[in-house]
Parts: sequence; structure tokens; C-alpha cells
Amino acid sequence: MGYLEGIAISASINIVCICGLVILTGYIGLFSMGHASFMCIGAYAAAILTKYYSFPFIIALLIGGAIAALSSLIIGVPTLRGKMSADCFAIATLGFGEAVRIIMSNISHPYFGGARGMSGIPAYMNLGWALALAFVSIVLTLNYARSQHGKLALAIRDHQDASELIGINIFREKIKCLMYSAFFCGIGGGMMAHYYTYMVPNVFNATISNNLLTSVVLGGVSSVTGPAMGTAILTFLPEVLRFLSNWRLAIYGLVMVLIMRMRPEGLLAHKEIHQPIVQLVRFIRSRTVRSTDSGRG
Amino acid sequence: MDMFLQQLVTGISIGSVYALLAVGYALVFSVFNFSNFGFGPVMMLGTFSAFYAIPLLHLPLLPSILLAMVVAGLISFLMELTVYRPMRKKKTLKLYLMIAGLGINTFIPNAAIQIFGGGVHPFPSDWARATIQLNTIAVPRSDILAAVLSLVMLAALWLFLYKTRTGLGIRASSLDTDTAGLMGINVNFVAMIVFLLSGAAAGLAGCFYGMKYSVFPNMGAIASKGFVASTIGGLGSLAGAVISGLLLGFLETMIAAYGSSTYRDLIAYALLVIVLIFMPRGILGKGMQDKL
Amino acid sequence: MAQLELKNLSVHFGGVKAVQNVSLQIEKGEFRGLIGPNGAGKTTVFNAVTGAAQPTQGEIYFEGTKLNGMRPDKIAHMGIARTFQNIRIYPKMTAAENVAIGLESYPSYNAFSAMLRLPHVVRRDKEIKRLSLEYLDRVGILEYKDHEAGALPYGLQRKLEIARAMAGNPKLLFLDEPAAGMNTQEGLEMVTFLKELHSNNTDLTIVLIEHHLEVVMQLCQTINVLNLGSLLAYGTPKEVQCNPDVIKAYLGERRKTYGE
Amino acid sequence: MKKFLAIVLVVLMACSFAACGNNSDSGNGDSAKTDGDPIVIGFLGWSSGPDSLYGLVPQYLLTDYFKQVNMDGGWLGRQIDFRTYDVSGLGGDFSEAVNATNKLIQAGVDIIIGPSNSTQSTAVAEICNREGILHIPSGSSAIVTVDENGKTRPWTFRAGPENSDYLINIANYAYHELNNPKIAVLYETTQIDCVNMRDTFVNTLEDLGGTFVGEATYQIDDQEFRAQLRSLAEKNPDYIFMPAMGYKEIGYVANQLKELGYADKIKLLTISTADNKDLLALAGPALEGCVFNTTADMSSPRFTEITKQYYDNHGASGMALHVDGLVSFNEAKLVEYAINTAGSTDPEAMRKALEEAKEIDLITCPVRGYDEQHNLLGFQYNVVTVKNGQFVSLGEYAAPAK
Repeated sequence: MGYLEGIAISASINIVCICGLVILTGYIGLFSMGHASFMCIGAYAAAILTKYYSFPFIIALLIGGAIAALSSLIIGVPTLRGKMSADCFAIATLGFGEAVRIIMSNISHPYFGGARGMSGIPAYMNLGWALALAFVSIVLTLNYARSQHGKLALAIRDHQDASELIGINIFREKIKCLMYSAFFCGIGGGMMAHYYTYMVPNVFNATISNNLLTSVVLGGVSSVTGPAMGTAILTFLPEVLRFLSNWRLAIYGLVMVLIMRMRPEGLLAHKEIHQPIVQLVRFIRSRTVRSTDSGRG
Repeated sequence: MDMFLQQLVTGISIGSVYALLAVGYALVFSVFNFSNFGFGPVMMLGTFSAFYAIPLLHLPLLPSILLAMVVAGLISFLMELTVYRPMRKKKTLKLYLMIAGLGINTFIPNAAIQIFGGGVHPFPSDWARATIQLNTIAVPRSDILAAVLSLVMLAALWLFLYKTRTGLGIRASSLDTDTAGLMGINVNFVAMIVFLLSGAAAGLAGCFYGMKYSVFPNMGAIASKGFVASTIGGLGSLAGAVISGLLLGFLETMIAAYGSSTYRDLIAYALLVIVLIFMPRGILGKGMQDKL
Repeated sequence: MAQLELKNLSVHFGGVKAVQNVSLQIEKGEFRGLIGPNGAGKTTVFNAVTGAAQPTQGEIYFEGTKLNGMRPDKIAHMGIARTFQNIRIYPKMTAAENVAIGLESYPSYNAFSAMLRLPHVVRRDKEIKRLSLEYLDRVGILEYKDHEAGALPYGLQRKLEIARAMAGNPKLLFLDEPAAGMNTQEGLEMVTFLKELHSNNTDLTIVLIEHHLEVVMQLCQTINVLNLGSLLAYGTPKEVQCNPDVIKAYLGERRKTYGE
Repeated sequence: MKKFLAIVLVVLMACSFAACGNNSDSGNGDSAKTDGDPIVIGFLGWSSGPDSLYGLVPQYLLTDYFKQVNMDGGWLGRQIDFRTYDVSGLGGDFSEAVNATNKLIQAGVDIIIGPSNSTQSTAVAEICNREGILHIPSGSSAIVTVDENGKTRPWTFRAGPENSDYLINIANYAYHELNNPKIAVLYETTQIDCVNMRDTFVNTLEDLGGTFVGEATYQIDDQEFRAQLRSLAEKNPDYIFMPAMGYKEIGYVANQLKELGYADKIKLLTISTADNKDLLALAGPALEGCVFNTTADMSSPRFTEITKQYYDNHGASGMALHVDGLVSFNEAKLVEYAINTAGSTDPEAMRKALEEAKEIDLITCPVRGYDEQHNLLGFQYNVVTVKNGQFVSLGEYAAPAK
């Protein structure tokens, strides 16, 4: 498998994960420092299904995502019921992330392998699957974001208390967003497992969660394609910076600071990457329609 | 019983490090409503300045701790000046400030590894390493110093905030930064003071951590515990930060002693989440009810 | 039976007795005024009814159902809508999207069909859009449908809030100082607008908090006067205007404001 | 329409990858090279982040070594193109290692060496064995060279000790030479190497009939061990065995044992990570009498030259030369042996050379080639103790054959 192919797959996996977080962070305004745990759950679930029960890849991924989404209820129901502030929610997710990592490391069941992890996962992941799943995730998330569900999430982010008085069920909307994000992270985790074919629980640590959060914010809130682009950039950046050898990560951090400093709204806040093109197409279409009209006249 | 007292001493000493860090977070949060995620590097650089000053300048322990506080304060202020202030001027969401902080948190430690090397070093003070035997409990001198100096620092901070005009300005800004600006309070000046103070707290905490454990470029990672403590304490509440910092230290050591060291973090976080469920704004958090 | 009934309602915040032992009844289709000096507890009454504040004592009944302790969104879906003293529109959304929030605060299609954008979702979204525009039209700001709400002038934002509240198809509408911060001309326009609103929706009960006495006098059939958390007077505008207690409360307040 | 545009987006993104990624690598994966071409050797090391000393020190050693080889005319008359890649990444997932490996393969690498931890070594081994690239890591877990079905990975050859061999040695040493002491174990539960080492150690000790009195655990990045030490101390062990992945933890444990007043009764028994001069600075007085079963005797004349060169060139780096660095240095010797024996950089020939090797002189010790599971035969272990604040070698130790 080629080098660029590998990075493109990594980027696609991250994009799938980000698609969920876009809704949680960019739309409803909750931020999580533990979403790697949902990747972990999805990864293990999908890997066990394909390795031991020979499930088809896509079905295993979906079930992995669904299990991740269900497990998000464990942390979501107690914390989102009261009006916990976004920062406190972040701490709760941080704790959940650590908890999942520790539990997974200590499960002695042979399927899980504890700290030794799981190896010999079928290598179903390839560039085609990765791009297709990333593409589908982006489309699904764009659809979700523009639907009434997405609008209600935005409303809650702007004015939580007022929105509740207007008639929005805050708890249900928040849980929905959390489950949505956990679902996509679970799928991303499953993709990861079937790409690397080997995984240990320590891979899904707090830094991964923070990287996910960073990509979403760097891409811009209330945007789906912005974060997707941000993720691609952040996946690619460490590789581009390889020529710096050991200074690479230092410069990576510096670039992050500089981007935030130059574009304090993120790359594409409140905008989508395809909007100008759509507008252009609409404009051209309206022109052509008018000209044919006039031609008929 | 011995075990309990020993763990209590340890809990208090690590708790006071958490508390100082939490106060640093809370100071910035109370005025600017965001958590400075670039706080770990501030602590690390402060500690390294003391680490190099002691052998190179032959500074005694206390002046070198003071130096660490000054250096950390200045670095924290430099961060505000170069990164946060320009971003705040553009009225960005606080999430963006936090991500910029995460960027700093990647940049400085990794640069430090290349400059200082990746090794782990002892804090160069033999005095601090010795222990005092109280009955059956061993108390390191550094722990006593940590407890005393943290108290002094917190008392000084309290006096400053509640007994001086500048302190009044800071408290006014913490209620409403925009209005405070309109009322003639120089918000930039307040920012300078707040970042200097929070940096100084980090420098102090870093020295204690260094004395108790070691000095290395990634030691700033411990600051995340300070973030947890300041959030649980009620964001922006200094008293809450101190309480929950000590509580976190206490919980960690006690769970390790009487619960399970494998599941220590898991149990500690579970307890904290339970606290949050019953006190969604943290232990001493301000009620942030939207005025409709 | 009255549509809305407050029985001995008290709301305390710590030591502050914001509302103290208030009882009142509002009939269906009425246009009721709720007036009083600053800090009289008018907004707190709204908050208690809509679920934003918990009553310390007393009961609230809407069409015979007890509202105490009910979740705010459920209360809203029983047919109680409100606007806010400090405007709470969604600044980054367009005017039409703002109304759509009030129109469909419980989504009528599930998240899966939303992700897949199934045909019925597309249909429903179109329907929402059409209805939103209708409500915008009813408050007369249709031309601003695609403007970012945060960029609209103050008066239009107030109207937008009313449109959003109306979009929930309420039986009872709470208006919290809809003319606040407007000049006389705009205030008059608002009065005319509210009059029309009430005459076009005869079944709709409107409760209005207003600081400007003139506005209330022109609009409301009956008025409750609150002072320092308690009910001071009740009656028609004429009666209330002549009530010496009311005059004293208002003058007292005015003296205080000028004195500072 | 929108969907079409999303496709365009993804395609654009893929193209931008291609545009940015291909700037430096003009080579291709073919091994059919002319004699004049340099030999490409890729090194994967954990060179940034918290544990950078485990990647940087080997990287310095190897870079200097290959520079010297080039000055001496290279191998087979060809120069060495030595490329180093950091695989630590931001969070320790192995995407970095996988990306770096892919990049090296695309650039036409002949041999990949490193990394030193088992998690990443395994991830790299998976790719190298798929692509048929010779891979010489120093990760110590069995899974690095043997896959989960028990099949030896044909292209991966270990450069350091294998956990079971190493830990059997330590357990035997403890049982026979330390006179069957009471031993407790303190280990980290989320790291594969730590867990493996603990398991092998405890199993071997129990097979030998040793006295295993209890165990406690800690978490990654822990700095507080007093609770665990107290509860272990109640079981009166003579030694606490600690298979730690970093010397920081060992230093903390030693200091805290001393603070608690147990240092005279309870000694640490640990592995090569402890054999690091920086540890003496961190916890020297507290380590008095502790025993480290390590993989080389750093004070032996064998390393005088290497040590001198390292400190002359990299003394300012703030990192002491450590044994694990020397073990990684073994990789260079294995590469040298493979290339010179095969007489070319043909992958299969090199692989054969290593597989059939009978005698290789590594940096740390001479070995007798490889067994069926690609573990080094005759890897030598050394025992070090601390006396008066200095490391003192107690000599080589080999476990008695069963």
C-alpha cells in the first residue's frame, strides 16, 4: 500500500470521526475530550465481529457504530440531564475516555486481549472504502446539519435557556447529537481497526480525542466541510513537516497556533466549501433559464 | 492508620500542586471565560528556569523559586500578548482560544525537548529532598515547603484581590468584562495582572512538582489535572479551585491506597462526575442562569 | 374555568422574594396587561409559568393542567409561547430559519431520515419553509426572510420574536416588553400591530408586560399591577389609572430614578 | 448537485495529497538497482514527545555510525542513504509509524530498522511482511516476530532480547543468585511490554518454585507510588520487580521507597531501562543495592569508544547514553551483516543471510544467529547493581538450561 494512499486513508478515517463531532461541537456547542473512547468501542466491536464471527465488513462497521452510540448513553444520560456546563461535560467525557481505555486494557477475555490488544484483524480497509465512507459521512452530515435537527442544535448552542422555553427538548437534542457523534467515531474506529489490522487500547488516548477536537474547531464551527478540510490538513501536516525531522511536532504546534491567530473563526465558520460553487451553478442556471425563456418569447 | 496519615500527607502535597494549577486556570477563566490550555508549558518553563539558575547562578532555593514564578508569569503574559489578546480583540469564541492553547501545548514542550533534551532530572536542591520522620510517617521537606508556600501565595492572592484597587478592578472585570471596560477599567492592564499571577502560580506549582518528582520537558502534562480541578471547583471560582484541587489529590491517593491502583483514575473520575451531576456548575460555581 | 390560573404563586431566589403570593386568572381570548415598576416581578411571573423559574409556593394551572415542575418545552407544547425582554433571536440564522425553530421545535421526522434526506424530509422542509414565510408575512417582515437575524434592526427583531412565538401555534402568548427601546413612532406601530394581531386571532390569549402605561392602556381590556412582587391592583385601564396605590408606586419609582 | 460537488471535493483533496507528498521521493519500490545507487536504510524512532530519549539516542548513534561507514567507502562500494523518521506522533497511535513505513517503502528503502516499542514494531512488521521488506526492530514482545496464529513473520528479525528469554533469565537470576528471595511485582497494566514481562516473570518464578508474594499496578504517567509501595511492603518482599518502560518511574519508586524508610529492606529488581546514568542523578542514593538485569555492561571496554564518541558529539543533548540505545544500535550491525553476507541488497538474499546466520558480532554481544521465531540465539544478559552511587557490573548471567 502506497504512502499517499496510507495518508489518504488516515485522513478519511479522521474525516468520518469528525463528521460526528461537527454536530456535537460545531452545532450544539458541547465539546468532548474523550471521543477516542467511542472509536475504541467501535473498533473492538467491529473487529470482533469480522474476526470471530465473519460478519461482512460494512455490517460490522455499522454495528460497531451503533454500539458506540449506545455506550455514549452511559455518559450522556447522567451528565446531559441536568444543565451541566460545556466545560463540565468536557471533564466528564475526559473521564469516560480514560475509563474505557483502562477497562479495555484490563479485560482478560481472549477476544479483547487486554493490554496486548487485538491482532490479525482482517485487512478489509482500502482506499476505495475509505474515500467512499468519508464521502458518505460528509453527505449524511451535511443532510443532517441542514435538516431541522441541525437547526435545533444550532438554536441550543446560541441560547440554551430561551430555546427550551420556545419548546425544544434540550436533553433529547443533546443526547441525539452525542449519539450521532459517537456513532461516526465508532465507525471511524472500526475503519482504523481494519486498516492497521492490529490495535491496542492505549492507541485511543486523550491526545487522539484532543486532535479530533482541534480539527473540528480549526475547521470552523457550524460548518461540515470546513472541519473535514481541517482534518485533512491536520492529518497531512505532520507528514509535510517531515523534512523538519525532530522539530516537526514543535512546528506542527506552532502552525496550529498561527492558523488560529490568523483565522480566529476557524477555516470556514458558518460556511461550506461548496457554497460558492453551488451559488455559481445556480447563477448560471438562472441565466440559462432566463435566456431560453427570452428565446421562446 | 499509619497508611492513612501517610496517604493524607501525600494527598495534601500533590493536592496543593493541583490547587495552585487550578487557581491559575481559575484566575484566567474568571476574567476571560476560557481555560488557558497553554498552562502546562508555562509551568514547565518556569521550573526549568529554576533548574538552570540554581547550579549556574548558585541561587539558593527560595530565590530560585521566586525566579521560576517571575519567569512563568512573564511567559504566561507573553502568551496573552502574542496569542490570546489579538484573538480576543476579534471577539472569537472561547473554544478557539482553547484550541490555540492546545497548539501552544504541542509547540513548547516539543521545542523544549529539542533544546533541553528529553531527559528526566532531579530538582537540584538537596535540602528539599530530605525527609522528616514524624512518628511513623515520613514527610519530605519539599511537601512542608509546598504546603507553606501555597498557603502564603493563596493568602497574598486573596489580599491582593480583595484589599487593593487593582484587585477590585479584576473582580469587577470578572463579573462582566465588557462593562468593566466601559466603566474605565483598563482591561489590558487587568489581563496583564491576571496572566502574570496565574503564571506565577504555575511556576510555584512546577517547582514543587520538580522537587517532589522530577523536572522534564513534558512535566506540563500534569496541568491537565489542574484543569479538571478548576472545572470541578466551579469555573472561575478561586476558592472552589483550591478545594477541588486538594480534593482531587486526596481522592487519588486514597483510592490508590484503599481502592484499586489499576482503576484509580476510573474511580476518581466517576466520583467527580457524580459531584458534577449533583452540582452541574461545579462545587462553588456561579449560577450562570440566562437573564431572559 | 379560566384558561390560566395562578394560585398564591411565590417565587424566591435565595433571600429575594421576587414574587409573593400572587393569584390571578386569565380567560381565553383576553388581552391582559401586566404592569408595574422595575423589579416588580413581572418577568418572574412569566418565567414561573413558562417553566424558566421554579415556584417556591403556589400552583399554576393551564386549562386545568398543573404546570408546576413541568419541563419548559412541554409547557411550550401545551400552547404557551413567549417573547423575551432581552431579545433572544438566533443571530446567525436567517429570519425564516428563526421562525422555523418555533414552528417545529420537536422535529417531525427522525434523525435517520434526516441524514438520508428521504423524500418526506424534503417535502416537510419545503412545508416548513412555506409556513415560516407565512408567519413572517403575518408580522410584516417577509422581505427580510433571507437576512441574518442578528443584523436586523431592533424593532424588526422584536417582530421576528413574535413571529417565532406565533409559529408554535400558541393558545396563550406572553409578550415581554415588545416596545422596549423603541421610539414613539415605532412604539405606535407596535401598538397597531398588536391590535391587529389580537383581532386576527380571537381565540388567542395575550398577556403583555409593558413599561409604557400608554401602550397598555390602549391595548388591554384588563390590567394587573404588580409591585415588589405582590399584586397591587386589578381592573380596567381606567380603574387602574385612578388607583392611588398604583400612582404612588409609579411616582415612588420615578422619584427614585430621578433621585439617583 | 451537492453530491457531485462533494465528490469533486474528495478528489481535490486526494490530488492535494499527491501534490504535496511527492516532492522529495523520486525513487520507486523496485529493488532492481544499479550498483552506484546508495543503499537506503530507514530508521523509525520514538524521537519526540515524552519518551523521546528512547528514539533520539539510537538515532544519534546510528547517524554517526552510518556517516562513518560512508566516509570509509560504504558497503559493497555503495554509499548508505540513512533516513530517520519520527514515529511518536501526537498521541502514540501507530498511524505515524505506518505512514513513515509506507513512505520509506515508496522511496525504495532496502531495510527498515526500529522502532523500539512492541506496539509500533508490530504495526510496522505487518506492513513489511506484506511488502517483503527486511525489518529489524528491537521491540521485545513475541508478537513482533510471530503473528497471532503462531506463524513466524518471515521478514522481521529481532535486534534485541525477546521478552520470554529475557525474563526467564531475570527470574532465574533472582531465584538462583539472590537465593530465592520474596518477590513482589509492580507493573503498568496498559502497556503490552510491561504486561508480557510481568506474565513471563511470574510464570517462570512459579515454575522454579520461587516466592512470589504479591503485586500492585500503576498507570502510565503516574508519579505517585506510595500507596502501592506501602501495601507491597506489608507482604515483606525482599525485592520488588518492576518491568518499567521508562527510567522516570523507576526513579520515583526508588525515591519513594527511601522516603518511606523501606529502602534498606526492600530493593528494586528491574530491567535494562534502569541502566541509564540519568537515573543515578534522579535517584542515586535511593538505588543503593538495587539489581538491574540489563542487556549489556556499559562499563565494559567494549563500549568505551562508543561512549566517548557519544558524549563528545551529543553530550550537550542532555540525554545520557543508555543500554536500550545500544540495543537499537545492534540493528546497524545486523544490517551490515545481512548486506555484506548477501553481497547485494536483494531482499530475499539478505533475508536468507540473516536466517542462516551462525555468528554475528552485535554491538552489545556476539550472538549465534536466529531461531525459528526470529529471536536472537545466545543473547547475553548482564547484571548491574548500584554501589556508592555508581553502577557496578556483577557480570554476565546466563540462565541454566532446563
